[in-house]
Amino acid sequence: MTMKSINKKAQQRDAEIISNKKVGAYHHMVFAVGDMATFAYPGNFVAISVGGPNSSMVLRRAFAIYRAHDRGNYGGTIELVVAPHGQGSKWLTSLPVHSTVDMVGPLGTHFGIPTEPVNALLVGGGYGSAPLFGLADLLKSQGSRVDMVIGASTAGKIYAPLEGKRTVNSMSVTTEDGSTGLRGRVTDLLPKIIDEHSVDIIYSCGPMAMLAAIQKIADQHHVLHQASIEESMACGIGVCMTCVIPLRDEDGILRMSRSCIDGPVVDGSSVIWDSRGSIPHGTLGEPRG
Amino acid sequence: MTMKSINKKAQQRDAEIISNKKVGAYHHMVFAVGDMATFAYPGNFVAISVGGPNSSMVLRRAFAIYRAHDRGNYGGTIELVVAPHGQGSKWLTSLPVHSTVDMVGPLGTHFGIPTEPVNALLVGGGYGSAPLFGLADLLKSQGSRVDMVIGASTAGKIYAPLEGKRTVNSMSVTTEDGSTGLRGRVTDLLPKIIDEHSVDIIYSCGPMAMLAAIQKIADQHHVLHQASIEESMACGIGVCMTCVIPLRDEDGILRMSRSCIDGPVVDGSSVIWDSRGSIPHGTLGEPRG
Amino acid sequence: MVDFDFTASLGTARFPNPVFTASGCASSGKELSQFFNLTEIGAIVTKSIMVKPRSGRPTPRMAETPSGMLNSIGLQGPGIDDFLSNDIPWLVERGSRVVVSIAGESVEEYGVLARRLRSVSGLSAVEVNISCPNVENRGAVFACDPSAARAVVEQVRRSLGGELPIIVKLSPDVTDITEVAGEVINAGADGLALINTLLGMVIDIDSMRPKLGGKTGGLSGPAIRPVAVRAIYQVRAKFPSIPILGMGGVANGRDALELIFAGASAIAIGTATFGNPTALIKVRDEMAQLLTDRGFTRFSDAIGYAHRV
Amino acid sequence: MVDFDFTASLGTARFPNPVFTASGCASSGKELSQFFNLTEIGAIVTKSIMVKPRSGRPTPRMAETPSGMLNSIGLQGPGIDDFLSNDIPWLVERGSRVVVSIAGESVEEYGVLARRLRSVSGLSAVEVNISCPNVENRGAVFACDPSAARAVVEQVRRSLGGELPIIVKLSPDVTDITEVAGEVINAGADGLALINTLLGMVIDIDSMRPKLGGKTGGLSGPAIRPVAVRAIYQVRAKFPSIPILGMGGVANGRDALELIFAGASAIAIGTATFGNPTALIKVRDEMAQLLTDRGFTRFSDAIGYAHRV
Ligand SMILES: Cc1cc2nc3c(=O)[nH]c(=O)nc-3n(C[C@H](O)[C@H](O)[C@H](O)COP(=O)(O)OP(=O)(O)OC[C@H]3O[C@@H](n4cnc5c(N)ncnc54)[C@H](O)[C@@H]3O)c2cc1C
Ligand SMILES: Cc1cc2nc3c(=O)[nH]c(=O)nc-3n(C[C@H](O)[C@H](O)[C@H](O)COP(=O)(O)OP(=O)(O)OC[C@H]3O[C@@H](n4cnc5c(N)ncnc54)[C@H](O)[C@@H]3O)c2cc1C
Ligand SMILES: Cc1cc2nc3c(=O)[nH]c(=O)nc-3n(C[C@H](O)[C@H](O)[C@H](O)COP(=O)(O)O)c2cc1C
Ligand SMILES: Cc1cc2nc3c(=O)[nH]c(=O)nc-3n(C[C@H](O)[C@H](O)[C@H](O)COP(=O)(O)O)c2cc1C
Ligand code: FES
Ligand code: FES
Repeated sequence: MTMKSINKKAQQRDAEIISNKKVGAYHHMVFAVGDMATFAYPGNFVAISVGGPNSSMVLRRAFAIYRAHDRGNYGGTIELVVAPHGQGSKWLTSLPVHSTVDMVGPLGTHFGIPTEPVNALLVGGGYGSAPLFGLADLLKSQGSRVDMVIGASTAGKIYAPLEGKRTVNSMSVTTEDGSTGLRGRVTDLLPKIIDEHSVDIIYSCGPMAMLAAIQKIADQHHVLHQASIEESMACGIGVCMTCVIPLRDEDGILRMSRSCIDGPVVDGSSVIWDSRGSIPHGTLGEPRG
Repeated sequence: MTMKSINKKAQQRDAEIISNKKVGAYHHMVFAVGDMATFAYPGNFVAISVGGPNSSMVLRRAFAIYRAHDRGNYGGTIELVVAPHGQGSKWLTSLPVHSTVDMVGPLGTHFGIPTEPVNALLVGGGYGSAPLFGLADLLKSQGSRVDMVIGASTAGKIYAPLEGKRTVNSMSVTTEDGSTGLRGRVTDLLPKIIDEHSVDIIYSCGPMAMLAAIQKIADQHHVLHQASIEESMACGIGVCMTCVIPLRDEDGILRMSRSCIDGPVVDGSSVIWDSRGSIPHGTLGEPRG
Repeated sequence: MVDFDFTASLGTARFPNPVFTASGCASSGKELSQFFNLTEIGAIVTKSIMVKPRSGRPTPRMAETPSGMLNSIGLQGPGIDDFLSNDIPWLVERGSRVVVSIAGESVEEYGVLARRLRSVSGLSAVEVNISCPNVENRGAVFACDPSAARAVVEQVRRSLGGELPIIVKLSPDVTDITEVAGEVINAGADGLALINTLLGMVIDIDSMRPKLGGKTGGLSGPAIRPVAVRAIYQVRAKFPSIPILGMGGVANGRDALELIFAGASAIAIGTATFGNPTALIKVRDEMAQLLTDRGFTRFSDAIGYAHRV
Repeated sequence: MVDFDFTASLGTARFPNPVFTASGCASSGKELSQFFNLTEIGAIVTKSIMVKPRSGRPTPRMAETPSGMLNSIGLQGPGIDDFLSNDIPWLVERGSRVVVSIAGESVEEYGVLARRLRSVSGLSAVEVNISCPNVENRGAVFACDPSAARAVVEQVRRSLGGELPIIVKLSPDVTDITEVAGEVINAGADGLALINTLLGMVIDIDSMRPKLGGKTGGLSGPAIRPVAVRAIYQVRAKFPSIPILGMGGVANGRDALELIFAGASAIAIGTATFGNPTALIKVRDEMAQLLTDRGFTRFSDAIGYAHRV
């Protein structure tokens, strides 16, 4: 299986907004990015400056790449699915078509694609489903079976475009309020699907708590798990050390690793999931006493 | 002669941009302001928040009211002439029509209108000519003679709309580079006009150095001088004490007075013009030692 | 929001709500009254008054900075006599709660001011601004010298008598603000006001000199809010029972909540009023809503909430 | 711009231009090299390195603030051995100028670090980050205690030998930064780095607790620029001949000019790199242009220009 690796092709450029459409609780946004699109793999993200020239916001915002197209009417494009959440994302989603933003990307690791066909289960929470559709296409094209489970708190927060649904072998939806699909959480469905389709690998993207719960299930069922995580990032390019998570590396050493460089896609079994907000015991250089 | 007095009718409201046109180096901007227009007199100013909701600029910007109309297609309107100078004014002038801004006004003192017809000379520097056109109309309507002199560094910075030129009895223009009108400064023309038309009062608005030079001429020729001054203002409403200038009040006491409340229009002879950047000797509470 | 108990207190003083003007950012109140009724807010804290009239510093007196501003007003004011005959009666007649801020150049001057306030009726509290240069000690700022700070507060306590609460306003420009806090609490402060401005400078890159007439100035506005929250949190952690009037960069209800949760018993609004004359009303209303949303029924329960274990 | 002499120096160290990375804001340099060639800038100042590997503080480690941010990284790093075998050779081979920043928890540790650097070739200078808690003195930060600061610098001077310039990085969180500056200059500092972050806190109004895992954090970015300019100006006024590496909120050429005119001999860029990976190049090019526009033909003539009479 190809290992995920850091994208070394990052560039910084102005990206023109080609389209900005509200879809449920999100905005589907398309940016003209030239050859930035050529080097983008499913799981990579971009980082965008927010607030315009007089902005009081000094940090970029990271967004997982939903789709990237090499060439089209506008040259290369990158598509994002953005939730208008706080100051920065509200500013971004409010921009009219033809505005330009300052974009850095593609950044981070991407999902590893097996060299042989496998049975893959893709699990997305909220806008976390976005990067999974491009991944599904890739997996299908090399002959894998792809089942998908998408969950959110409520119907408007399920991002599942029609063409995406068509590609996959099966698509299940859960909402916590039952407003669409099954009432409950994505993890409620996983054991059954894993068994039924002899799943080899889970690919996931969504809130940390969801990813942690998926890892438990992956462990129980002895399946691989590649998770795309989301920690607060100040720089997105590996220079600030704010975005760390406890990761056990190949030599078995536990380190606080940068999720923007060693992630966002990581091997789920290497993460110490329970220890957000603390330095796990045994971490290299942990505080004494 | 009616004394200028503080405008106590200030209100804070959203003002929609009805028109925003580039005129030479400036933008002529029209705002729908409801009954804020009703209480605006020539010399008053408004204060506008700049930079939008994520702005790093915490202070309003002050703009002299160019014209105010009680009622029209858009209800009351206020017009400004804005020079795209720094961050705030560039943001303002870049706004598309139908944007709204947060506006406080009308603020400050206004030009005093004589009860009897007089011979008035209006002198404007740069965008400082703007408030003089409304004043000219008022003076003409009560039977005064109005001569006007407008100066700037270069032609593009002369603000003199056609309809404005028509109202006045004479209009002279000076530029420092001679690109339009006479090469030189406004003050070069004043002595002659004062003599020729037996000027009773000068009304001026423009850079402080120009106002100071006018005061010298007014003193020499024993004419009254109402000057609209421009000091950096943090609040525009009299609460911060940043905008002070040394003014001698009616009792002869020299005080650091707020140009947003006791101005912007002041009796030119009451200002200690030479002392910008210092506290003049004799000021109430001047530093000891 | 009808059921929300918004009353606030600082020492023995009671206020209908915890939103005050910050000293020096509302002059003596009158100017704001065309935008809202002054009884709508918790209190007017007046501009620091000195014994004698004072011209303040030369202009320019301000410079905008990223999410903040510098000011170098230099305590311009009419002096205590003029202030007591003109400004105070106007406020008291209209039913405003009034906190008088005083500033001196010597321990003695603070005493003179406090004595003058003793007999003034209608005041809620006295704020002692000790961020002033002490002319008797090479211009060292009282607030930056724990023993000088202590001496001022002891003097004010003596001269004022026992009625009015004394709120001592501290500077963040010190190595350990809890040390200064401890000194002034021991000297008899009934409350602390945190924080005054940070010392800053802007250089005009065209004139290539300091932009302000007074060269340095005080930095205020949202830029300094994290410093204010930290100072309030530290002081609250060490002295949990001393009331704190919190300020520094508050422009909306969310900002105010940060200071309240850190430990402030009331909030003062300074720079935000310059950008928005009705900022105080905005902060008050948003705060009540946000606290209600979070299940608080009394403002006082929210004070210092971030310290719970 | 061809004729502009942009060379800069700090003590005996020479640099092709005065734009450096700020410690902790460029990791050990490698990560920035995909955006520009590291030889394009004056120097890489590496993230403060300690004797042993260090995990740093728990997450969340950052909070955005108005025109700034808080960080509480807690000096995460691989320890001096790993650093010297992996990071330094990579930089030196590529021809970068390198300033190594060191941090310790005791005077002794600073000595150990300095001794290790003694034999490393290719370094331009050592930056001594003294904004660290001194475990031997109840966690009091060295930079906030003039005598502890002095002891560190004396130790580094002794252990390092006489070759490499020592730049001591000071904290603005002190009552009088010129006092600390004086101590470390007497102890043998060849230059000063001004300023480190200001201590701040953000409270998450939803969890109603401090937002950072480490509760408090360091405030950086444009919000603190006026404090940086003031600190540099004050130190320059008192010690006109000590070279200053200026930093704090520089994001463009205009910002850099303020610090230069205040007295900085070189400029470090921290937070701005997070918002713009090519901020250093932008600052460098804009600075050269602005200085040329103002008639300067040599960068060095602009240093401290705001102090001229
Ligand atoms: C690798 C990665 C991929 C992401 N992909 C997407 C995506 O596809 N679509 C999308 O809508 N959002 C995505 N996010 C979240 C996005 O970066 C912003 O954090 C979010 O839009 C909130 O920013 P704001 O300015 O609106 O909120 P604010 O609350 O104003 O943000 C303040 C600060 O906190 C940080 N922050 C706030 N919430 C989060 C969060 N949930 N995770 C991390 N940092 C946070 C912000 O980045 C910012 O620095 C992703 C984040 C990461 C790290
Ligand atoms: C009473 C009054 C009337 C004014 N009328 C007009 C007008 O009709 N048209 C117009 O274009 N401008 C006018 N100005 C100037 C205007 O308020 C702004 O100062 C100017 O637009 C520059 O702001 P900025 O944000 O673009 O520049 P910046 O340089 O970003 O401004 C930074 C700060 O400095 C202050 N400042 C900068 N230049 C000046 C200046 N010349 N005078 C006072 N403060 C300054 C700004 O207000 C702001 O607080 C007036 C100012 C005052 C006080
Ligand atoms: C223009 C101005 C004048 C001020 N004058 C005083 C003063 O006279 N006395 C005082 O104690 N504080 C004074 N301050 C400090 C404020 O009261 C307040 O402590 C500080 O500005 C932080 O709050 P803010 O960020 O809300 O402005 C002044 C602040 C400003 C901006
Ligand atoms: C994320 C982060 C990490 C930092 N780490 C260090 C460090 O390891 N050593 C140090 O001396 N300063 C460190 N600093 C402080 C910076 O070097 C710099 O002094 C400060 O951030 C002000 O500059 P700025 O506003 O340009 O960021 C760090 C700052 C940030 C934001
Ligand atoms: S976000 Fe800066 S190192 Fe990851
Ligand atoms: S601008 Fe604030 S008092 Fe005049």
